[in-house]
Amino acid sequence: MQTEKPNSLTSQILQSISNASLIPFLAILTAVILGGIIIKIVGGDPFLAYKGLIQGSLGSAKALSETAIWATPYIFAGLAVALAFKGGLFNIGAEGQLAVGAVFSALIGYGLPEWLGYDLPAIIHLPLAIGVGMLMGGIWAGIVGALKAYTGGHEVINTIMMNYIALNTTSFLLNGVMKDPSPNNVIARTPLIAESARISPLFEGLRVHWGFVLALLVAFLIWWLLNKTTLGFEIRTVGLNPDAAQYAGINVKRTIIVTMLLSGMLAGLAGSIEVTGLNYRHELGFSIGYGYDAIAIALLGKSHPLGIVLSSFLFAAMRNGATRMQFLTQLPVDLISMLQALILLFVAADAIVRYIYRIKSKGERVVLTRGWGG
Amino acid sequence: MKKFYFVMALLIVASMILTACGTPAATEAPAATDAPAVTEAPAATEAPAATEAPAEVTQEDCVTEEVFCVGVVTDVGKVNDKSFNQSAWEGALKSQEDGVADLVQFIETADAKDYAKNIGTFGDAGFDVIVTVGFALGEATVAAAATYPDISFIGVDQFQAWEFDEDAANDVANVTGLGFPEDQAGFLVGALAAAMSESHKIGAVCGTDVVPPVWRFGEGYKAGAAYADGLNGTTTEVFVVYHSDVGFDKTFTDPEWGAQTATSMMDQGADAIFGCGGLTGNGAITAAAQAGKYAIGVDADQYLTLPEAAPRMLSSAMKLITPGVADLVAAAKDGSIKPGNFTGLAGYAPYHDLESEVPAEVNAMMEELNAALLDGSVTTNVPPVKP
Amino acid sequence: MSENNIVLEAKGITKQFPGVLASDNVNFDLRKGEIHALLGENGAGKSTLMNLIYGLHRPDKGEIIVNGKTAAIHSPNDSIALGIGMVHQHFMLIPVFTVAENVMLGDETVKRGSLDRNAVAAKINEISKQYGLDVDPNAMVGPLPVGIQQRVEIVKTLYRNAEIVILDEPTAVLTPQEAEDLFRIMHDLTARGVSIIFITHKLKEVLAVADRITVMRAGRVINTVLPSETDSAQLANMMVGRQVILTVNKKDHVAEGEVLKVEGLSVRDQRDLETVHNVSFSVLGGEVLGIAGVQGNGQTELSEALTGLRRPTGGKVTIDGRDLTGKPPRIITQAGLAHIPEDRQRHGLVLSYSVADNMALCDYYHSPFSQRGVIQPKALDENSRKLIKAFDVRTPSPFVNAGKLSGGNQQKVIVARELSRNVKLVIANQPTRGLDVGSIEYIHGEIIKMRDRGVAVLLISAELDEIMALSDRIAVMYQGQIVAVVETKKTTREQLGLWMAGAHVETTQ
Amino acid sequence: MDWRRFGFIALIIIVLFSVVVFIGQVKQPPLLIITSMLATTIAVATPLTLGALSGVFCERAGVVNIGIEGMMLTSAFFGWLGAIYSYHIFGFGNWTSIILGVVFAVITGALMALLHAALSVTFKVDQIIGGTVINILAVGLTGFLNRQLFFGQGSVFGGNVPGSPGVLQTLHIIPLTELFAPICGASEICLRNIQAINRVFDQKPIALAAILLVFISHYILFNTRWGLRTRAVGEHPKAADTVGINVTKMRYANVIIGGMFAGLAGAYFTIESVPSFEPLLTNGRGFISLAAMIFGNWTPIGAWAAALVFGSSQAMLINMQIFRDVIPPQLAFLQESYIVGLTPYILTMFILTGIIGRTTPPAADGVPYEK
Repeated sequence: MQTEKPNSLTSQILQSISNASLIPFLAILTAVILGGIIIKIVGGDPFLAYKGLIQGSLGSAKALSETAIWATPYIFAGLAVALAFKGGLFNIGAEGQLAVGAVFSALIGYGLPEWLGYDLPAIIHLPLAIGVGMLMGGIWAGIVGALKAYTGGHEVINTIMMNYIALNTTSFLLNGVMKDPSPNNVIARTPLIAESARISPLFEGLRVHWGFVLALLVAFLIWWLLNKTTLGFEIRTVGLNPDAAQYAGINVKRTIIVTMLLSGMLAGLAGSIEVTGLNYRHELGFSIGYGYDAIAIALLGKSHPLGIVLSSFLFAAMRNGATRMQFLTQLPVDLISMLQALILLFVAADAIVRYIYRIKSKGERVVLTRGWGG
Repeated sequence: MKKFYFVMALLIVASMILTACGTPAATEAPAATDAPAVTEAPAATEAPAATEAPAEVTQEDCVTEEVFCVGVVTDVGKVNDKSFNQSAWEGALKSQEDGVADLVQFIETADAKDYAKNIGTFGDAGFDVIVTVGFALGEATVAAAATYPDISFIGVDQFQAWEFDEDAANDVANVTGLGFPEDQAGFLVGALAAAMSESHKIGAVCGTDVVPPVWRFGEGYKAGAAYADGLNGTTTEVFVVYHSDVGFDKTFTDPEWGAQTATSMMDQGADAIFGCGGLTGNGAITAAAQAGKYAIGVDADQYLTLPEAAPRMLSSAMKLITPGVADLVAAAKDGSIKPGNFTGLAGYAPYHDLESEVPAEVNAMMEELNAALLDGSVTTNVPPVKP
Repeated sequence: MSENNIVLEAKGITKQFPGVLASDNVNFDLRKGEIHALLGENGAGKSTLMNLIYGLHRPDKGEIIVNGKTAAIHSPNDSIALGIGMVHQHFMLIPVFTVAENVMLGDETVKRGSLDRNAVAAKINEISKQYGLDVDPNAMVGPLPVGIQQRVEIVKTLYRNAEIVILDEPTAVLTPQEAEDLFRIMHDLTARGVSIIFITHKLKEVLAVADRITVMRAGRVINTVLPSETDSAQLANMMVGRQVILTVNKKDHVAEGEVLKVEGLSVRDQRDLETVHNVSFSVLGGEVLGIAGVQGNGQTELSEALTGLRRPTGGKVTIDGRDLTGKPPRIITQAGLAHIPEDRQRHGLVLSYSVADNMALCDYYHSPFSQRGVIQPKALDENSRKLIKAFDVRTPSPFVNAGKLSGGNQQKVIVARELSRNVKLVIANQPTRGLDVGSIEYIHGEIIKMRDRGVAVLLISAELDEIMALSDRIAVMYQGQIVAVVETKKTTREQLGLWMAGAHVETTQ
Repeated sequence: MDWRRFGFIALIIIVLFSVVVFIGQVKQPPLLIITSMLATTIAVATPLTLGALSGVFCERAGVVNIGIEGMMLTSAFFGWLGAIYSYHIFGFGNWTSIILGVVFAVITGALMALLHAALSVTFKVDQIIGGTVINILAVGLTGFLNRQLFFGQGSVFGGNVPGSPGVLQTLHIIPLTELFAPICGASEICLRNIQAINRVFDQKPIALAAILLVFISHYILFNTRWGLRTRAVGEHPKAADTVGINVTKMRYANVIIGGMFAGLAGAYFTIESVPSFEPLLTNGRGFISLAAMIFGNWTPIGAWAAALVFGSSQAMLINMQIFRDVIPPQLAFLQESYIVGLTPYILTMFILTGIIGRTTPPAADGVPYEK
């Protein structure tokens, strides 16, 4: 690397603030400014809107608690996508894996005591509910991994197809055998899970629960796994150069499957924790697109677990603060989706951001996906 | 920076185009588009409502006694979903127009986990009435009712399992569920379609049958056709298709599928199509109207909301959420609201342009049936929930 | 020939690439009807200069004069219009197109909106006849032998009425006989007034065919000489900038014990074509067996099959008597194989990993680099520092990304990693391709060291000189078969060239 | 032509049709079922065909396009918006407005494609990420604008969604009925059969255009200068560059052409099929298009054939529902619409395994060109 003479002290400082966080930060800034302009154009008050966003997400203990609740599945799902990215795979199907995880956690949560005929202790029941959900999410993605490894079927299309299959199948189950049989229930949802399968809240009176702490722990665990273990080394090697990985004696096919399996397990965990920690049941709803949000989070966090925790918070704050924003301004919540899309656009096309803010590129391009050839 | 300016310039130009188009439209457009809606449908909203309010009323004023505020919390979905969320919101708007409410506001739910938070946002701000839309909010509504005992809650499509009696322990004194006999509306248009069909084949294209109101519409339609057959001595073949082959998030929002399904039915001889199920149904209605067959709408009088299908709109199976919500809000204000279940109006819409095509005896039959359903002498025999 | 006959002149050409001054005030001229050789090592700036002339890149400074006029060459379109044609080292042919389609691409003949393939075919046939370049216009290019593909490239330039033809390393992929044929074609062309720039790093060829020779080194022109006034040693000296030992120092050595034994091996490539048929040979401990052959005769698939990267479809591979047919790379590596892969950036390295990580690429999973599934950074670090020193890898630190090193040092990282292990067999596939002379000498020395230690070495190379310099025995591969195995001392270049070209021989081992 | 692939496609279609005919024959004559299904198949396949053509042009030029879904959605919105504005605000007539709507949709598709081209060709963003960005942006943009322009106080139409000027009408271009009517004479059945058969060809303009475009695209790609250069750029951009073809320009142009196809597909939803826009109305059809493109081995005719497979599976689903009450008990699983609804997705995954013959993408597909 040739060193270029920095032209001023400011640019020197800018350079020293690690490039890793600079671009995402500027991307967010640009998107927020653009978003403000858009709000103004449509006749809203951007300052009031952003005030609402901040109040609603950070303004009180309750607001913070709700933000953490939103952040929890985002962290898991973001890690899922990021882990796949590290392994050179694009898991666009976190949505479906999440649904599968949620369905199976709910099934264990309400169904197992019923089937056994007696209550289980929480120490067995809760880990079992979470574990099964996680595993099923993993298997759901693992199928795609296996198809990729053995037939070359591209994971992007296959995870999307598996999304549809997951959503159709959960609809089928939740309208059929798993439907809450309580009188007068008309919607597709499972019965409430047993007390023993529920994660307890962190604080009295707030909804934030231990699942959030688990999310932070898992983020650390994934960082450790990727950077400190032989499995992580294998995943990264396959991701960066599958030919070299094969040459180095790594079982590339197995690593692809393991990567998808782990990725799906993380996404499944997102669903499991929503069921066991927050909703205590799984309910069919209109999807808000966790899968796509997770991609944005992974990209924004540069696939680094710490980055993902931070960007999950950002997205969670936006989603959570949207209620207050809407309450104050009556602006549509779609605005949040658009802000997120803009952030993603600027993060993905960092060249635009570099151009606007005159930042030199480091010149190294990270290959995330490899066309259809794989 | 050049590119940045370019982007800015583009945005400014875009904004100018949008506002330029917007300004005249606000004054001119209603004449062209809303004319029928404004005169005939009280449901249609009018822009100036907010400005007519005496003084600037803001959310902060809701805590005071004299300002009457109504908040609407939607189910996962948007207030412009052209379906029950929108109808409920329009009911709130109507109450504002009628001078009942001083301020109406909505919060759209992005995810089921936000139900409680969203209701609480209105509750903490001291709103007087909170309308929650959809069965899924039922439990959150009842829970919030306990937290905010001074606020009246109206739950649209929320059947209250308890019967209100003064001393029962599980009474929730400030929740009223608003429900509708959709099967009766379906029954009426089913009978009408069967009586009007020349090919003796009629169709219905619906959203998913796991949503009970949709199922009741569809089954009511079948029952009505059979009833009319019995009266007229005909045999009518009824195709009822529910869009249950996709995930829940698409079943009501797939107009293309609705249109294709209706077309397929018409290819097989159907000459009257009932579209029941949000936008999916709208697709079917439009396709039927385009093909010159009889189109039958749902929920509101869709002659007014689907102008492109209006010329062939025979009738609509109506479930009047908007007036129902407005009436309950008014009742809440004057204190006459009763906890428990409130049954809103269902019926069939006028024939409008096709009035001349409906024979007198068919019209007579319809009026008779409507009366009979109301007084209970005819029943649809459709259970409230799919068995 | 007089000065007036100059058809092309480059004056003061300078081109800076990030980190490299690829062309430094270069002057060069080409006369009508001559073959002007441009000689230099890999990375000397020959190809850059030609790409500048051809318009693929723009020079930072300097001008190009064609037929006496300053030419503004912004793109290949401009150079084509000026009558310049170029045959690239890596062919610019589209495998799924026919010869005619490839030839007409960019200069299509169109009749009523539709491609006029017949007219193009007719013109190709005409050119073929005129210059003795036999090609079938309707053949798909992909399956054609490289020699023919090269002809297609030449036809492509002639189709565009090129007066100046640039040939970039044209003989690298040819057998000596095919090269002879190419030289004949080149003379035919010059006889018809075409001028040729002939880029190469092979001294013998230059002396044989060039009218003038310009030597480049590190982006600069060193000198322009006539073949009659120079010799190999002088040219090599100019190329490298110091005295070059042109032969490898190799003591006689007794080879014993069969290490690698290959019996009846057959392999299919990714297109499912059998590119290695029924190959049998063996390599003894302490000998270098060279596999000679023109590129694309199955060497790649052979080495992939031997190293576990590809499953053979038939036959048997044993190392030290242990059957390793179709086993995965790790098992074979553990059995004592060191593999220097053909494409170092694709197979040998993870470019965005540090040198330290790359040096443990094949051993990361066991002690001391890993303990119970956890990587031990300290062990990686120590290992890399030791190897960097032992193998003279020029890197600022073990933590620098391998991608930042020069080609020679990248190859040294691989060699260090592979040869530092306790191995019985080395398979080196094109170990010196694209390297500077210093690195080549170093790697040759390391290979011989292994041999002298009693390790079996299988050397696969397209460079016949390299094969002859290093090998004790030579096997010649042609169309997926070993057509001859001989002792190096008992054969000649010419004989090997004949075998490489497919001349039938009775082989006795 | 890849006969094995086409044979397989024909087999699937025949199987799907046979199932429905077998079940439905108690209610309807087989001919009517077949023609009705064919008509539905062609209509349903229209956006898939156009989407797949969009992919073919992009990817033949070496740019992976998984943003078809987003392009379709945006075009559907702006096409519809254009038609409404033309009609209500600029005061054009019904037909002019409808045509303008199609034009708007196509332009929108082109603009979205321009963004994709800028991302992937100029900024060299990972192309699959770029496409994902387009998809996410499309959802946010259309959802927001649909809401902001048509809802609430102060919006353009005062809170009501105005009626659109209508949809494109069915064209009766092959007059089988008229031709055969004299031959049939008084035979009622003959006439009815002819009418049923004629129904297959009575399609709306975009559906007919799509079929025409398939063959035009095929001709362009494989027989013209443009096609040769496009394919060259997608196979080996450097080779194209060395013969003076501007790789950047070719890629931009083809991605934009692809965007226009996606735009036309968008117009199908809101201007040909139904005259209204709904958030997310494309419902993943862009991804199915992508699968059709791959199954069709990146050729227009192949992609069309694959789109017909998906179309016929949709037609089967609709008819299965119509005949739900006469499904024989041994085929009871066909009553579970969720399960039958999985057909296209499972089919897609099956196709991608390559069991039905391998597909080869253009060699440089997805690889940014660096000189």
